[in-house]
Amino acid sequence: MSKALSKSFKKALWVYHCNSGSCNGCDIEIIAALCPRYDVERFGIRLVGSPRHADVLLVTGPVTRQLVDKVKRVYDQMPNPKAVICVGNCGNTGDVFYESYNLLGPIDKVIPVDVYVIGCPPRPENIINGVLKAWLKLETLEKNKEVRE
Amino acid sequence: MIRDKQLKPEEIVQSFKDAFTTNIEDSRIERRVTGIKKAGFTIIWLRVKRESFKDVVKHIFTFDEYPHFAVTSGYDMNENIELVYHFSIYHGSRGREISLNITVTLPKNDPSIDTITDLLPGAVISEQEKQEMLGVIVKGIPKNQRVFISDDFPEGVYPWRKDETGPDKHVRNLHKEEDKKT
Amino acid sequence: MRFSMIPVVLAQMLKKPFTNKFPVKYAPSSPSRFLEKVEKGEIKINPPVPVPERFRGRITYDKDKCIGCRLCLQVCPSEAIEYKTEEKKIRIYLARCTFCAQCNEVCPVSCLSMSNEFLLSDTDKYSNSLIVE
Amino acid sequence: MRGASKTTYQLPIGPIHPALKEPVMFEFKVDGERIIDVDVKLGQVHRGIEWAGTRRNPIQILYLAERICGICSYCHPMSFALAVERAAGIEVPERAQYLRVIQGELERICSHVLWAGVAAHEIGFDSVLFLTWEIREKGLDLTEYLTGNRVTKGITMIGGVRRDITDDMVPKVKQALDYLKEKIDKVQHVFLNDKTIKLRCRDCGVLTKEDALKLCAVGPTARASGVKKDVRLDQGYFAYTDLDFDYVTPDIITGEVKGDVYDRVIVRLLEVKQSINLIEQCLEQMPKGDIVSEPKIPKLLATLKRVNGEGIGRMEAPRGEVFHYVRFTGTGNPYAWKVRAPTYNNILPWIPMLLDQQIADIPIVAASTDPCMSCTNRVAIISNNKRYIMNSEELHRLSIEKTRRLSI
Repeated sequence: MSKALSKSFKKALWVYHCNSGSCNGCDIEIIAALCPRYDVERFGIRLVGSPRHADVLLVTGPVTRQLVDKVKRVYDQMPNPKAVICVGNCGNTGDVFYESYNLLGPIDKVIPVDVYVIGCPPRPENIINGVLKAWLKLETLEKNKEVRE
Repeated sequence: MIRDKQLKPEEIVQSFKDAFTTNIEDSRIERRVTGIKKAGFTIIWLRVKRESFKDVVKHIFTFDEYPHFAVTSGYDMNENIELVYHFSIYHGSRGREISLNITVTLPKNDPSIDTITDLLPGAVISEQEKQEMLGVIVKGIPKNQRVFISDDFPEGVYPWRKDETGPDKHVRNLHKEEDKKT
Repeated sequence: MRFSMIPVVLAQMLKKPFTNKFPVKYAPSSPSRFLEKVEKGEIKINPPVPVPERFRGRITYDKDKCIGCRLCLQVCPSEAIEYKTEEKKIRIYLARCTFCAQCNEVCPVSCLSMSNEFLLSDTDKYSNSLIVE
Repeated sequence: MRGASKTTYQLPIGPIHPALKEPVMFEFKVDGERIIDVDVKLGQVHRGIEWAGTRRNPIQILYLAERICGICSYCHPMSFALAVERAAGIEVPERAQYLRVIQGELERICSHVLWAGVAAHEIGFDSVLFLTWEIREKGLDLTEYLTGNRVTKGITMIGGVRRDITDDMVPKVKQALDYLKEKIDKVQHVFLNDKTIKLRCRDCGVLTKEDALKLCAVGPTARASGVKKDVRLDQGYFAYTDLDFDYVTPDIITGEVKGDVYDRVIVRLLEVKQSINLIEQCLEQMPKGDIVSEPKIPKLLATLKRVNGEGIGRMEAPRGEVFHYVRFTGTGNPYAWKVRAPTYNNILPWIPMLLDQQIADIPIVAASTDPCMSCTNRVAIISNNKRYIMNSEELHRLSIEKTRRLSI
């Protein structure tokens, strides 16, 4: 059964986008990745409206105080196996907003992050590159699971 | 429409001075030129005592039926708080708009000022922000809630203050925290 | 007109698709095997959208030209540059960099410059590939 | 109203929809489908930028100001630079003023085309979203060609501009502009002649001229209600005083001003054409000369250290008037820095717009003011402890269903 699951899983990677206080430069690059020129839909990547259907969580922005529990709740609602891609430097390390009274740390302080997409904002191809790396990680997860069984 | 006769900056400052004599502490006219044709525009700065602040704002309505209110800037000058109300009048025709900035100083032990939302309903967000950022008390504000800071941010901490009620206890340096780890 | 979008959609069908098929047209069945084939050169990766010549990508640092004047530290908006006091050189964390190239302009010996590389994503944000020394 | 039995409902919305960017929270009182009262809660994206600005020198603040809003990432650093130049008395060379106009208008084109896609997406026209964003990609290529990055342009410098447009770059710029001009006519045709868009947008979310003036609305939202407010014309900065253009109000096409969502669509699409025309005028009239008043940055920082004074910077961003106030006390870092994004003033006009509208109209009316602090990811209607979860996906689905119902 795990073999069937992993095969179907690879073809359709459903993505959910969560903005935790970003300046929305990265958010429009994520939407640009969905639009005709980069068109991630040809990889079966589709943006879904609720974390319950999503396999990958695209998070942007240094987490503000009001959105900390929202980001945690979104992460908990996602079914396993799941991957988190943090898009944009202010999510990775709190880039320009490194000093503030209302920000609670880069995203990996709130939820475990698998792939960091570096850039401010990263180009859509860089986001595709990040998704490719997430695939590799999910694939190795599957292999280790099979070896353990 | 009273806007038909548009006064020159000097006349505007003069009409303020006639109406409020001593309460206008100082006034300054700043002229700017742009482009090749060196077309100019003016910015008027007024410093006003707190008692006559509301009447000064009412006086602006004699120049322009609907003055444009941009925002209130505020900063903490150690023993008192200074608020700068930014208006602009005569919008609508090319190159005739004049910016009008009114500075008011409030002593820190009694940082209160009366609201201007009855004259300009659009000022309510700006006044709410001064309440939560500087601890100014706006008398008669229609909506006395926080607008930008989250509700679980502790009371009595005013981010723009430079004294002990400042935010320094809550500040986190995201880079330095990570340097300790690596 | 009832639906003004229909003629546009029909015209769109006849034109060449606007999509730039970046790494490959469709998803590979197994990414790891796909990458091995790419290294061996059996599969050619479609290039990304061409980048203009003065693009601000990954920063490059010419170590021996650097005189350790710390001007770039003063100007960096996100404290991405760290000064190594013992050897008077700098270390740049790409995960903290805003790619604004302000340090390139302020450097008196111009030992910093921006390359065209922008495909920077990794599972560890402080890995060696993301720190320019 | 059927008396006290009226109940209102609490609908906190969880997930964030791709088209909705930064979270802003509404509270509505609803009688069935009709909205009776609106309250707005902002601040989900408060990053304490103004406080952080007082701890950095002006050169660093330029790049902090650029990340206040990702879409209009040119107007914030530029109006900050204007405020600093006026406080410090720095003169900007004429060629730099023309280059600044070109960058400002290019950003207005990209922002309005982005908005057209998001607005079409809100009422369910995804094919129009893909059409407009395909055009926007050409605008971003031009931005990347001129500044080096697609979104955060990083072209602002106190006293001028960081990159020049040399003569061999002009043909490429002209070719991109012609492509944009021809495509924007197609989008305008799609938007203005489509019966369903007219059904959805006409007489929906009306803002009267009286309300727009009293609530100090700015930008296309105000101009669509007939208020002639445009900082480029009222108080010419950069080189706008040399160019000939006029206020854009909906009566240019339809001959009357209604102040509804449809008029805002007209105003924004006309402004894109106006911007293309402005860039062409600039390319012809641009004088020769240097592009920044003080190329050496350490020298610039030294002069800024001696400044003691205050300055205001006003600019016409795609969404309206951006306002920056800076106060220096001779310590290098600004002592006080106030930023006012245009959406600050366009939030309150939502209240008169949304009254007596249906819930299904919330996305399109909120999106019609092109909020930079942007669309509703939180719609909460106060309830007597009856929680009914309605995520933004359902809100969007309601909006699409209404379009289908109307168009049959």
